Amino acid sequence: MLYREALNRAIDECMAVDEKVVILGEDVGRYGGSYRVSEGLVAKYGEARCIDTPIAELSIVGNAVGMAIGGLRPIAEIMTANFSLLAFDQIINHASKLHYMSNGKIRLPMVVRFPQGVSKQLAAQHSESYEQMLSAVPGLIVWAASDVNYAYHALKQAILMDDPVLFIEHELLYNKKGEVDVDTPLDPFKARIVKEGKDLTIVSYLKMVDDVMTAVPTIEKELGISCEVIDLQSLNPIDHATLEASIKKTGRLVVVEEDHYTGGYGAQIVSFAAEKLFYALDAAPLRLAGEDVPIPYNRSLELASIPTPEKIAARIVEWGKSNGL
Amino acid sequence: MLYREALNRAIDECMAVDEKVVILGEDVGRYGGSYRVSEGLVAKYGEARCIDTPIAELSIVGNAVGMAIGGLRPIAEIMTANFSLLAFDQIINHASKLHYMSNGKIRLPMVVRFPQGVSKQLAAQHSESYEQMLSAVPGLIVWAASDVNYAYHALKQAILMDDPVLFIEHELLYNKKGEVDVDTPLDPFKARIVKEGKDLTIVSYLKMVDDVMTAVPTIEKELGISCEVIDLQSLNPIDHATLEASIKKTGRLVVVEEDHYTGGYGAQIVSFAAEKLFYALDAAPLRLAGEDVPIPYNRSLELASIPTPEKIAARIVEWGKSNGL
Amino acid sequence: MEKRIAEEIYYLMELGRRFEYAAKEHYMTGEISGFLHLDIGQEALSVAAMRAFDHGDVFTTYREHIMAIARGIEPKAVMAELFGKTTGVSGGKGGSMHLFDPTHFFYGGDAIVGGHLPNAVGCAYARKLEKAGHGVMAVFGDGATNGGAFFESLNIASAWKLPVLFLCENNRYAIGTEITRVAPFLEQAKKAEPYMPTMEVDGMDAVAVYEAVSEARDYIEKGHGPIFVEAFTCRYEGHSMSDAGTYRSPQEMQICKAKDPIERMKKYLKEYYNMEDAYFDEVGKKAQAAVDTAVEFAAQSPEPEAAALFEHVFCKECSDVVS
Amino acid sequence: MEKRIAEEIYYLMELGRRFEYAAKEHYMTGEISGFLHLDIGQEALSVAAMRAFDHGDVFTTYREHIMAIARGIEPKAVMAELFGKTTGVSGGKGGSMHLFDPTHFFYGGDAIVGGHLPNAVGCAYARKLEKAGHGVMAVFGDGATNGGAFFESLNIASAWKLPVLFLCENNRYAIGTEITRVAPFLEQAKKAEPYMPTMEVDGMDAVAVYEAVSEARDYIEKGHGPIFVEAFTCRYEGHSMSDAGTYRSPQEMQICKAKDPIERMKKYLKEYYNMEDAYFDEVGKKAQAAVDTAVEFAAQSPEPEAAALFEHVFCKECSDVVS
Ligand SMILES: Cc1ncc(C[n+]2csc(CCOP(=O)(O)OP(=O)(O)O)c2C)c(N)n1
Ligand SMILES: Cc1ncc(C[n+]2csc(CCOP(=O)(O)OP(=O)(O)O)c2C)c(N)n1
Ligand SMILES: [Mg+2]
Ligand SMILES: [Mg+2]
Repeated sequence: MLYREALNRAIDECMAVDEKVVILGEDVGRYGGSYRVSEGLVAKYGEARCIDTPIAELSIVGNAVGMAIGGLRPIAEIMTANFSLLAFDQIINHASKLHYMSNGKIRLPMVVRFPQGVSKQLAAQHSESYEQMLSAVPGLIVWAASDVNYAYHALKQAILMDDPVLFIEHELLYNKKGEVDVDTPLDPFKARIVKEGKDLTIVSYLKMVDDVMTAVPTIEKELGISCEVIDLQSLNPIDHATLEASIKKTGRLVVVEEDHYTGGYGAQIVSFAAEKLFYALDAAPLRLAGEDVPIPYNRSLELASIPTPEKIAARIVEWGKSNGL
Repeated sequence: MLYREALNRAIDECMAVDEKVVILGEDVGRYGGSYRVSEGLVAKYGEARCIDTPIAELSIVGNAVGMAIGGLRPIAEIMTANFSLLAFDQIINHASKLHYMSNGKIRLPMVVRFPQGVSKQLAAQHSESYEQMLSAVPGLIVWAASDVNYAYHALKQAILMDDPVLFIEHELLYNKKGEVDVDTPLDPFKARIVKEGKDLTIVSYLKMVDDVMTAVPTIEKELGISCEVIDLQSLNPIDHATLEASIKKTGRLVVVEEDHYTGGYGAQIVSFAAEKLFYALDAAPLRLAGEDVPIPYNRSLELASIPTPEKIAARIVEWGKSNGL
Repeated sequence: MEKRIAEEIYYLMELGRRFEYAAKEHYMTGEISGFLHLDIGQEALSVAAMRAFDHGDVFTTYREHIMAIARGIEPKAVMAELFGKTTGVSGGKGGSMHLFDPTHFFYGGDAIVGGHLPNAVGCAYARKLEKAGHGVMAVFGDGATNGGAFFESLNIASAWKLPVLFLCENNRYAIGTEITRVAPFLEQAKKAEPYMPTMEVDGMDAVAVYEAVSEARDYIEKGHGPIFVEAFTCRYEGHSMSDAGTYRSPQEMQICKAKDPIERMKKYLKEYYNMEDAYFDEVGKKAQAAVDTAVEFAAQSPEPEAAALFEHVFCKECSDVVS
Repeated sequence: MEKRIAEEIYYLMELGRRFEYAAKEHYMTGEISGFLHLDIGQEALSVAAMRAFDHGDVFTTYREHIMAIARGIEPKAVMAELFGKTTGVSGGKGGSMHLFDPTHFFYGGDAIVGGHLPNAVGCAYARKLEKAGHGVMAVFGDGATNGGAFFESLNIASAWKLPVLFLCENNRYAIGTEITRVAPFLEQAKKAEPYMPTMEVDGMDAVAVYEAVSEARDYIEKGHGPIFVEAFTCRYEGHSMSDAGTYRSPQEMQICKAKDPIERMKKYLKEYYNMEDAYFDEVGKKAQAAVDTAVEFAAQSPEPEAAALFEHVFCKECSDVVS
């Protein structure tokens, strides 16, 4: 199944059993979604539940909040992360706070989904990643799907939950193939150990997980070590237990992320390790992230602005050599 | 001089010498600004340069971008950080990127100012801090004024510069007293060593600097040590040199911030230290930050949600004792 | 207007004003803090609109104490919220600006100007989808009518014919800024004209407000789509307790207070129902007693426990669903 | 219309269309990438509006290649930008959606729908303040007319009587969504009626567009405040190269192509100025040659150096000012 099909199936199954579930967003209905995630749903569930909205992101999320208050379970799609900035007021001032401010009286069973990240030459207003911002918001659950199985299960759980969930996808993952084990639900709050290893913990999420996995054979060969690769999946709350066990085992930590280095999400992970697992660390941790520049259009510059498998391998090997590996 | 008077003076001096400088925002003109920062300016410079805007934060910043393109040097005021979320598209997709996307052809000499943080029982939609989000934006300079002298000099430089500057103030600092040394310009990109010391580096910024300074005598007494207190001032770019020198000297790092712990700004500082100064650290660093909850209205809960001088002292003393101090 | 309703409205206006004065008093003593936005002068609007819109959902701003009470939320639960107590309608976590009570379909108290309008529209979508037969009233100030959220809401409600009653409380000021300085005209209903029918009403006249809102409510309930009601009114106090309000001249305040909504309602009751002074005294006393009880209740109520800080960040059941 | 101008417009339309087809071709070969939004079918509008608005500032969307060229930016600098080369008008960093050239007062290429409108309004504020005598044209699609930024801009421009010419290119679709499904009516000018005068024009007719925009430009230059021009048009291609455009029926496309703006302009030149086929052949060749030159230039131009990645994040002079 493709990643986008897994997402589609999760939504479809929820819509089939609960008529309170609706989707809304630009072109999610008749068009089937820009990345075809909602393909076919309008035919099954009608336009009243597959809502094509105007280009008004503030309202897309703001309406979803109101729908949730009114008893629906909306799934709002924002076409690209950059446009979600227009909805930050509704995501942060409203969705993340109403449950708390009302002392639990208001519940917001809603999901906001968007793809993010560098695709191919979409330039600065269409290529960014905002998990670093939105994972800093108490009251908002943030999940990032790197994996087809997780995409299916986590999105389904997100729809079933009574809290607002920000569900992050990546533009380059929609056509990724993978198996979905429909019968084995997973806990979306848990990180996934993509590969076990004993000498180095590499923490990543979203599309970078694949790039890390591409880089790992080189790293293992060149350094003569074995890497443990962790896909965080739940960016907020963080599955500290899984991180802790791995770091304690390997004593070494690298975090790989696509967002910009300064203030990037990985800082929280490294800071957690430094604060809580300092004495378990045998070497300085390393962060690999995007450069601190808006994403340029030109392809070589664009690729130079983010981690790639080659750069990941090279940087980790270099670091490993000067850090006792 | 009061903090707000220092800001006022900085703006006033720039408006006096350059008619391109304008201020805009809600109630900045006739009313003089909610925190009286622009008091008296409309009488001097007229309503065309002291522009009372409608309640439309997206336009306040978006208009400022356009004014800067059109040759003015706008200073946009957002009444409170939370409302800036409505302007995130203009701050991030526009102000921070146009210079880069145009390959330097467009320049945006503009300042966006806002106060943030917990004041007194203003509740979740009026008490937040967004430096963690906005310091993660390449192309945007972020300065935070904890100090009256810095407030004056840095705001003035921000107005003179050709890049967009986000200038963060704190609701509880406006009536803070301090000396302004008008004749000695400072470099706003540099951190300030508020107090020298040799055993522990405490990094902070904005209002927390004062709270740290209140806590320091207790900490020093109880642990029998001397603390070096650094006020970051420039949150992006970060003055790594000053941090490095201090951490190398003391071997110990505590970061104190008011924003929420998870994804908070301090993670970047701790992560920098862990990555780049690991071998200089004699103990695990410590982060003190706000709790991961929306800010509650009730006063005791509100105070429980953020660091206070008492908590700072107690937590650092406790940490110091179990970390060899 | 029916006598029963007129009496109810009069009582609630008396109650509301006294409530606000009590809130002001206890702000001075420090028992209430934060931003406190008093609704004094606007009671006709707040009360009559809520009574007319007696079913359906309501979304309001931060200037909502009287609306909450007129909606049926107990004054003591509102006052306790202002005091930040556990017994407050939002458990002391929301405060004056954030009064919520889904049992009364009151999702009031949004403190982002215009921020609740998309929420109201979304809720109306839910009501239409479930064929609820009733709709949503969204109350907002003239200050909200220049922001993107307002316009997006007009457009969407109109495009999709959603049952939304947009009620604009035009008191001509957004803090210190007069609406005509930041919009091309005084009447904000003009902005809604391309999208829906509009009505204008004297917001100082409870009877007129009641009738207009009732009519508008009928309209949206019939499924015709949204409607816009603009009520001109006047706040007597500063924007919040931290505003001295010097931007309005004494003459302006005098003219506005001459239209006092409570006096006007009194006159109506006298003229139409021959109510006598004794009646008004009685009501005043009853209202004051209710306020006093509310204050006492608030003062006596317990502070939240420390653990409350971490409660309701997420809802408990969520974790159950997942694991 | 003056002959000189008619000829110029015709040439630019021919150039524009051929430019777009060339871009399409080189997208297929992979030399151009990203989102490529072609303006084919809309040339009358893009060209004539730019020629009519021959002084003042212009802010546009991502569908702006032809507008940039009509504004005076060299086709080769535009094509090189699409190729991501250093010689591109934005140094290869912006790409198709982000063409900027302040020397031509062209701050085009915003890819946030409606995001450039507040910028245009702010620029108009600057022009009014400096008594420049000219104003700003903001070009946007029908898709932008439902977003908050659009409305805030109408309101502010109107409240402050700013010299803004709002030019709506109504091609009826925002990607796959027809405007009437997400707005209460087809004519978006209705939304501007409370704020400013509005004009409607056939966007497939270059002469009509030229006249309407000229008149509107005069209006804003006289200091009357903003004005709104709505031009109905039709894009022949999908929204971008990744859109097959199946939501429009063949009939619909046929009707729309029957109004082809280039054919129409040809007809005009024939009828009013007796131009002959040879002339049109000539112009076609000249236009094609210009496009070929542009493509060749783009293909030959160097890629940016690696160091360019870090250039212009901040402007160099800034650090000088400070230290
Ligand atoms: C988005 C946003 N911007 C600014 C503010 C600050 N603020 C609070 S109330 C207010 C004025 C609102 O005026 P109006 O809507 O007319 O309501 P009124 O206070 O007159 O009842 C402002 C500017 C806010 N709360 N939210
Ligand atoms: C704020 C925002 N939301 C969504 C998008 C994605 N998007 C790009 S173009 C477009 C359609 C715009 O339609 P219209 O304004 O009519 O212009 P046209 O493409 O027809 O020229 C959409 C939805 C975007 N770029 N910006
Ligand atoms: Mg008002
Ligand atoms: Mg369109």
